[in-house]
Amino acid sequence: MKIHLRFFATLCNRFGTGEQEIEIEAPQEAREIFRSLFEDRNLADRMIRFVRFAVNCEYVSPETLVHDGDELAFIPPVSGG
Amino acid sequence: MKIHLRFFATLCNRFGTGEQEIEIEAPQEAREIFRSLFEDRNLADRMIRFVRFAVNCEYVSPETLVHDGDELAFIPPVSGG
Amino acid sequence: MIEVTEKPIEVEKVLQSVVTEKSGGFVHFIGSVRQEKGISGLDYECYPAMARSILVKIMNEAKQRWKVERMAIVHRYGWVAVGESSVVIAVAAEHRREAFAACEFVIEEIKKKAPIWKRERFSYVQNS
Amino acid sequence: MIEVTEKPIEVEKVLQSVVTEKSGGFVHFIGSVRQEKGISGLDYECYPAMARSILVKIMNEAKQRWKVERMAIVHRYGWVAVGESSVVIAVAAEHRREAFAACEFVIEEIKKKAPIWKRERFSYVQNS
Repeated sequence: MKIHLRFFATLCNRFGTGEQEIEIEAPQEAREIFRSLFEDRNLADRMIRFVRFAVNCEYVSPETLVHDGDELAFIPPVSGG
Repeated sequence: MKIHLRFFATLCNRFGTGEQEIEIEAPQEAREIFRSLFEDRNLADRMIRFVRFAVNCEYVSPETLVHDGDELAFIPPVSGG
Repeated sequence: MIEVTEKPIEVEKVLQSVVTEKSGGFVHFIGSVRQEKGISGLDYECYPAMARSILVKIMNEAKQRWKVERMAIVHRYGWVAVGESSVVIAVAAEHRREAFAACEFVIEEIKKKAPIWKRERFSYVQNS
Repeated sequence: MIEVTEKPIEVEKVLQSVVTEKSGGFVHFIGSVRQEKGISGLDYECYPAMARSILVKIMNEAKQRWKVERMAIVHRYGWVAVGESSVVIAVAAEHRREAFAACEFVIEEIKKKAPIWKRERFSYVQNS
């Protein structure tokens, strides 16, 4: 199953990319996918507190299952307007 | 002593004019000048409840003394904007 | 910019008059004569000298209450056709909440205090 | 009218887009990049597809809460020079209080939810 990841702002800097494709075996929670990107799980847990999740352009809860073909975006605190 | 009176909206209709000069002997309260324009004092008292007074383009209390050369305006409920 | 005028309001000019590069937030209120019951416009009676002085007072009070950088208030009187603006308020501020509060305050105060009257339509019926 | 665009916002066109003769009250909010500390502009990062969908949601919620006749929201991204507008909101309503409430709600919601980021200036320092 292919998931398309999107990184913005500080997360884009952190991961050195704005987009990434990953493969997962089965639908997985958004927050688990986020955690799996970090080697340091403590850092992941700290960052998860201020990151919101969006699947296919809609905000979702961190526990939402992400499915094949979904676009999963990690949204750090916004500052538009 | 000359006082210049200004009437607007319903009061302009009521008195059939927008402006009028009157002569008074001594400085007089704005509300007394207003009352003196009516033969029917009950009507005057009823109208006074919804009329505001302005002397030289500033709102004043009904008891304000009006002096020689002043412009006294009677301001019925406004509806600008 | 404060104006009480019989001429059509040049809306764009009023809005532009508060623009500077130092302000980040702009709030405008525009009141227009709207189409209803087949009227073609409204006639505003006005006591211009006092209206002007009241608008200045309202502006000064708004500037005292909120941190506002620039403000413009223009009110029209006389005949205002449907679709034309009767009042235009523009506020420039560093912070949007102050701009909103000041702009809303100004229109509320105008409605309460400016010596301006929409002429009642029945007065025309009486005259006909 | 909802737009998320890299091009300069045609402010006058956005404001005009909500004008009809049926509305008596118009409230606008314009957010601009303001001059500070010698910057020449700000770079807005954006997730355009999602930003658009969030703006639509915000507009629909505002229309559910207040009696609003027309509304336009345009947000710019990419490089926005000092003095240029980053966001323009226009609301047309029968009653001014609803127009003010809806317009302020929209900008507050945008600030909370739209996936748009002013790029931190230190990122340029790092790159230099």
